[in-house]
Amino acid sequence: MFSLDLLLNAIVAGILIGGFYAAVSLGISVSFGLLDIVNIAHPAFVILGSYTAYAMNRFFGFDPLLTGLLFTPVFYALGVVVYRLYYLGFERKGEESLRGLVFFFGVLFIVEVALLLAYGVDYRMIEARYVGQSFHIGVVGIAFRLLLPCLVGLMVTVALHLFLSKTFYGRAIKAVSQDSQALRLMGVDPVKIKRIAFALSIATASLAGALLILIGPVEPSIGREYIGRVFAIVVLGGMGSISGTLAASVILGVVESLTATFSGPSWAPAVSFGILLVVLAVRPAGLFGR
Amino acid sequence: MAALLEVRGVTKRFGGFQALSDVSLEVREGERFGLIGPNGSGKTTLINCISGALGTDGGTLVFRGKDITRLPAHQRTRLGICRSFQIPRPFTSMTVLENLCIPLEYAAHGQVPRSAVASEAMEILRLMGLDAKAQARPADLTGIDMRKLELARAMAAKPRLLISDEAMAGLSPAEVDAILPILFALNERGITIIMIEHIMRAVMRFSQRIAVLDAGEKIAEGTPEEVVSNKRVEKAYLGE
Amino acid sequence: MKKTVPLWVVLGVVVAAFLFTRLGGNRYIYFAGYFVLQYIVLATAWNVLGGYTGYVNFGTAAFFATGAYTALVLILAFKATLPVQIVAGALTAGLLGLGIGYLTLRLRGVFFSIATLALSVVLQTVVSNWEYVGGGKGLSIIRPKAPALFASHAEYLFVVMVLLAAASVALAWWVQNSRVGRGLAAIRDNEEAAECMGVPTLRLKLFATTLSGCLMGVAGTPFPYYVTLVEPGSVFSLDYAVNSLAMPMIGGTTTWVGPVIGAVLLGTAQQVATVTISSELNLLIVGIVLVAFVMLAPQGIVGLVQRLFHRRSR
Amino acid sequence: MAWHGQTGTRRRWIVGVLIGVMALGTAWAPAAQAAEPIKIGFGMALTGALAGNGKAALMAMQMWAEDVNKKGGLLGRPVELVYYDDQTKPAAVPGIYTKLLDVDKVNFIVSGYGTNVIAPLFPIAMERNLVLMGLFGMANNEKLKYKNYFQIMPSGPNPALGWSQGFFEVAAKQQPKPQTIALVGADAEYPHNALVGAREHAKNFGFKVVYDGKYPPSTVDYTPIIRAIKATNPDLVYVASYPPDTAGIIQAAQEVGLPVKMFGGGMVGLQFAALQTKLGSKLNGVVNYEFYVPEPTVNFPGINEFLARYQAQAEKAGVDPLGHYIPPFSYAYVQILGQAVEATKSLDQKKVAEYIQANEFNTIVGKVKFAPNGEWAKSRVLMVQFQNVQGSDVAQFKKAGTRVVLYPEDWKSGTLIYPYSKAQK
Repeated sequence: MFSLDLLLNAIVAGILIGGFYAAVSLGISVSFGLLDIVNIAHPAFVILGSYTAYAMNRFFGFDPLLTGLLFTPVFYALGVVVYRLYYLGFERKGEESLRGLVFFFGVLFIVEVALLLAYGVDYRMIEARYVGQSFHIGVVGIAFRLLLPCLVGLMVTVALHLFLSKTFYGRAIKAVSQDSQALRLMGVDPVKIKRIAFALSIATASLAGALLILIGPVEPSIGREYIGRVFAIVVLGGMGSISGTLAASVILGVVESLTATFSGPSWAPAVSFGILLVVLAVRPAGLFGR
Repeated sequence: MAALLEVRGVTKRFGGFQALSDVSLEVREGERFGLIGPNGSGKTTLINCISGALGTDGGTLVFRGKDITRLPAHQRTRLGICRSFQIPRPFTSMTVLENLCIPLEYAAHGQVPRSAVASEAMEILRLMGLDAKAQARPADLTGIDMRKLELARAMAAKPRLLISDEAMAGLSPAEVDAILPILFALNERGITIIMIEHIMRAVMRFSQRIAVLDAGEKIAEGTPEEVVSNKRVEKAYLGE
Repeated sequence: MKKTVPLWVVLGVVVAAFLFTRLGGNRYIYFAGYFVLQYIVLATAWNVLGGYTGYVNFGTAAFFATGAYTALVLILAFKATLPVQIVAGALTAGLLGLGIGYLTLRLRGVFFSIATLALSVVLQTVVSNWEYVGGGKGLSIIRPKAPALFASHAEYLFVVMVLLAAASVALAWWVQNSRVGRGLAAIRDNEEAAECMGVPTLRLKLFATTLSGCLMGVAGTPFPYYVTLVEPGSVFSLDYAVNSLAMPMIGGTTTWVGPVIGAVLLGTAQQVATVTISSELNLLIVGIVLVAFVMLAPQGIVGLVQRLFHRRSR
Repeated sequence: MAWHGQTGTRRRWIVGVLIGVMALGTAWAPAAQAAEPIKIGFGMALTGALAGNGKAALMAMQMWAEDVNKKGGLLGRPVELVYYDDQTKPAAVPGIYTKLLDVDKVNFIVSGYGTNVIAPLFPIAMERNLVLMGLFGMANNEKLKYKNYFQIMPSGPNPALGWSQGFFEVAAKQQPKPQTIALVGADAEYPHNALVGAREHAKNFGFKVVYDGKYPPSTVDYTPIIRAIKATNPDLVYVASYPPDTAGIIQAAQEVGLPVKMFGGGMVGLQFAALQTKLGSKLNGVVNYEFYVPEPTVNFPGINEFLARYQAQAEKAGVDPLGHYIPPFSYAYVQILGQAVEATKSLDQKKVAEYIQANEFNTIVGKVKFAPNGEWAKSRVLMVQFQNVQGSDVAQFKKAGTRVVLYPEDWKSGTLIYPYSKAQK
C-alpha cells in the first residue's frame, strides 16, 4: 500500500496542517516561550475565536477570515484584561508559575463552559465558497480548506517574526523575560511590555480560531485536544523561537499525516505526544532551542 | 597541615564554552582560603563543581582523602562540604528556625539527636545574632539578616569546609564589617573556609592564601601579598 | 505512642463506616459517599506531590486509569478479588509514579506538568489500541456477588473506599509531620538549596511521585466494579485531573487537612449539583471558585482560617 | 422542587395547585396528593458529549407524559418524569439511579441515551429485578442476557449485523457486482461494533477487505486517511463515524475525489439537520443508515403529528429541528412501558416485563416486538441514499425525496443511483 503518490500527498497534507498548527501555537510561543506565562487556556481562546467567526458568519454572512482579522483588536483587549488579572493576582506577588498555571486552568474551564451555555455541545461548521474546493498539482491534491489556513498561518508567523525582530517593542518583548532590569534602565516598563505581548498572543487566537472552524467542525471542549499538541510544538520548537515553532508545527503535522496514512491513524496522537515526552526527557531545550 | 580538599585538574565545558580548564588547587584543614577572579572567570562554576551542583568533565575531587568526584551534592554535604548561595535561597515557607532544622535533620543526620534539633538551631542563631528573628519568615528579613540566615543555615549542616559565595556582595562597609567577624569566629571553631568575594578589602583581610582564576584557568596562588604583586593577576584585572 | 495514633484512627473510622452500613437505610448515601471519598484519595495523593513537593501533576487521570485498568486485567485474567486488585493497582501505578519521578531529574516546574499531560494522552492512546481490555470501545464486566457481611456491592465499595481514604489521609498526615515531609517542603521551596543542605532530593522526589501515583492508582482500582463499564473516555476523564488539583488548591496545599476539606466541599457540591441544577452551571461554578481561590486566597480555606485565627489572637 | 421531579405538565400542575390553595385554603392539599403520580426515573445527557441528543430525547419523553396525562394518566394516576443530568458520564449513572430508586422512590426506571450510560445500569436493575427500557444502546445485553431489558433502537436481534445489513444487501445486487471494500471507523464504542458487523458481512457477501482502519476521534484532518483508502482502490467504502468525523470524512472525500461505487453506511450525524444543511449537495450519493425518514412508504400512525409538535418546539429548545432520529424512539420506549402498565393494570416489575416480552406494541415508530435478548425481534435499520439535495435549506429534509429508502424492501421508496460518482453530478 506504499506508493510515492501517497507519500507526497501525506507530506503535503502534513505541511498544510502544520501551517495551521503554527497559527494556533504562535500565541503560546509568545506567552509561554517569551513571557514565561503558562497560558494553557490559549486553546480555549482559539475556540472562542472559532465561535466568533461562526456567529458573524451565521448572522451577517461574514467570511470567517475577515471576522478573524476584524476581531483581533477585541481579542487584544481581552488579552489586556486577562493579563491585568494575572499580573495583579500572581506576577506582582512573585507566585506566577504554579498558581498561575491553576489560574489559567480555571480560565480554560470558564471560557469553555460559557461557550457551552451559549451554543450547546453541538458541532458548528461554517460555509464559505472555498470550502470543499480543491485543485491538483501533478499527483498532489490540495484543498482550499487546508491551503488557506496554512497560508494565513504562515503570514501570521512571518508578521510576528518581523515584529519581534525589527521593531523596538518586538525586541523589548524578546528581552523582557531575561533582562527586565535592563529594560527598566532604558526607561521601559516591563509590565507594559508583557501586557502588550500577552495581548498580542491572545489576538492571534482570533485568527487561529477562524482557521480552526474552516478546517473542521468545532465544539466548545475541542480545545482540550489542542493543549497537548500545542505545547508539544512550542517545546519542540525551542520555547519562544518563532521560526522553531513553525518548523516544529510542520514536523508534527507531517508526522501525524504520515502515521495516519501508513500505519493506522489510531496511533497518531501517541506519536506526537511520544515525541514530546522523548524530547522533554532528552533535550528539554527543544529541537531548535539554544 | 594535611589537605582537606584537593582539586586535581578539573575541567568543565558548557556546550562549546570552556568554563574551567585543568584547575588544580589544595585547601588545607583549618585554612581561610580566598578565591578571586574577574566576572565570568569560572569561580562560581568551580564551587558548583566542588559542591556537586554540577558534574565535571574531567579531573578529580578529593575530600578528606576520599574521591568525591561522582558523589551527588547531598552526600558531599554529609561528608562536610557546605556552601552558601550568592543570592540567598531560603526555604520561603518556613520560619528562620525551621530553615536551620532542614540541614540539622539531613546533612547532620545522626550527629544531632532528634530532641536537640531545635535547641541546636537556636544556638546557631544566637551565634549569628539572629535569635530574635527565629520565628520570622525569610520574606520579612532585611538584606543583611538574609545573608546571616544563609550562613547560619550552612553552619547548621555542620560542615568541615564552608564555601561562602559572595556573602557580602551588595552590603555596605558597615555591614561587611558585621559579617567578617562571624566568618572569623567560624574559622576559629575549626571550620575551613573558602571565600569567594569581589570586595578585595575583605578577601585580603580574611584569607591566608588566595587563588586567582581567569577565563577558567588558575593564574596565581599564594599569600595575599604574593597575589597582589603578581603581574598576570594585575593584567587579568586591569587589562593590557 | 504517637506513631500508632493514626493507625487507630483509621481502624476506628473503618469500623464506624462498617457499622453504619449495617444500619441499612438508603443506598444513595453510599454512592454519594463513594464519590466524595474517591476524591479525598485523589486530592490527598495529588497534594503529596503538588502541595508538599511543588510538582504540579496534570496526569491524575493516567494514574487513576492505571489503577482501573490493572483491576480490569486482573478481573479478566484471574477473576481476582478486590483486595488483590487494590494491591496490584497500587503497585503498577506506583511504578508509573517512579518513572515519572525520574522525569523530574530533568524537568522542573511547568515542563514537568506538560510532560504529565502528555503522559495521559499517550496512555489513553495505548489503552484505546489494546483490544484485550476493550480498546476504545470499552468493556462491560459482570460483578460477582457481594462478599459476606455486606448487603450489596454499594455497601462493600463504600467501606473499601472509606478504608482507602482514611489510609491515604493517615499517610499524608505522617509524611507531613515527618522528616521526609520537611525535606519535601525544602525541595518545594528551593530544590538546589535543599540538595546543598543534605536533602537527598532525587530519592525524596521519587518517594513523593511513587506514593502519589500509588494512591491515585488505588483510587481507580474499585472503578470497574463501581461502574461495571471500563471505557477510556470516562476513565481518562479530565474531571479527575481538574478536581484533584482544584480540591487541594481550594482547601489549602500545605497541610493534610486542605485536600480533605477541598474534596468534601467540592465533591459534595458536585454531587448535589448533579441531582439538582443539572447543567453546565455545575462546571462553571468549579471554574469560578477555582479562579477566585487562587487569586484571593492562595493558601486555601486552611490559610483563610489560620489568618482569621491569627487576627483574633492578636 | 423546582429543580427536579418535573412532570410534563408541571406548570399547569403548579398553577392548578396555586389556584386551588388560594380558593380552598390549605385543606385542599391532601386531596391533590390523593392520586399519587406514577414516577418514571432516568438520567439523561443534558450536558457533555451527547447532550444535543439527550435534550431532544427528553423533550419527546415530556411530550409523551403530557399526552398520557391529558388522557387521564396511567391507571388513573398522573405520570411524573423524574430525571437528572448524567453529563454523558457512565461514572455518574450508579449514583443517579440509586437516588432515583431509594430516595425518589420511582416506580420504573428507563435508561439515558447511549450504550455507555446503559451499561452501568444493568447491575442496579438486575439486583432488584427491574424492568429496564434502553434508549439506543448497542449490544448491551449480549453477555448479561438480562430478561427484563428492552431496547428501542431497531437494530434487530443481532445489532452488529443488523446495523449494516442493508448496505451490503444493496451493494450485492448491483451490476457489475462490487468486489472490494474498505472499512474505516472512529476508535470508539459504536464504530467498533458497527465495523465488527461490517467485517462479518464482507466475509459472507464475498467482498475482499482491502483497507481496515481506525482513527482517533481527535483527528484534525481526514485527507490522509481518505487518500490511503483511495490508494487501495476499493469498490465500496463503509464508514462508521461520529458527527465531527462524518463531516470531516465527507469533506475530505469531496476534495480528494473518491472514485468508488458506494460510500457511507454507518455515519452518525447525517440524520440531523445540522450536518445535512452544512454539507448540502456534498451529500448526494452517500448511502447511509436511518431509522426514520419522511418517505411516503414510511408512515406510522401518529408520527406526523408527533413530528409537527416536536418541530414547533425544537427551535426554542435549541435541539435538532427535524427530530427524525432519536425523538420518535424516545417517545416510543416510554410509550411501550405505559402501554404495558395499562394492559397489566399493574406496577409490578415482573408482570410488566413479561407482558412487554410477550406482546407486540403499536407505537409512533410502528409495530415493535422484542426478541428474547431485548432487541427488536427483526431489524428495521433503513438504508437510504441522499438524492437531489440542493443548498442548505432545512425544509427539503422535512419532505420526501432527499433521503430515498433502498432497504428493507417493505419500505423501499426509490432506487439506488450507482455508482457514487454518478449521483454526485
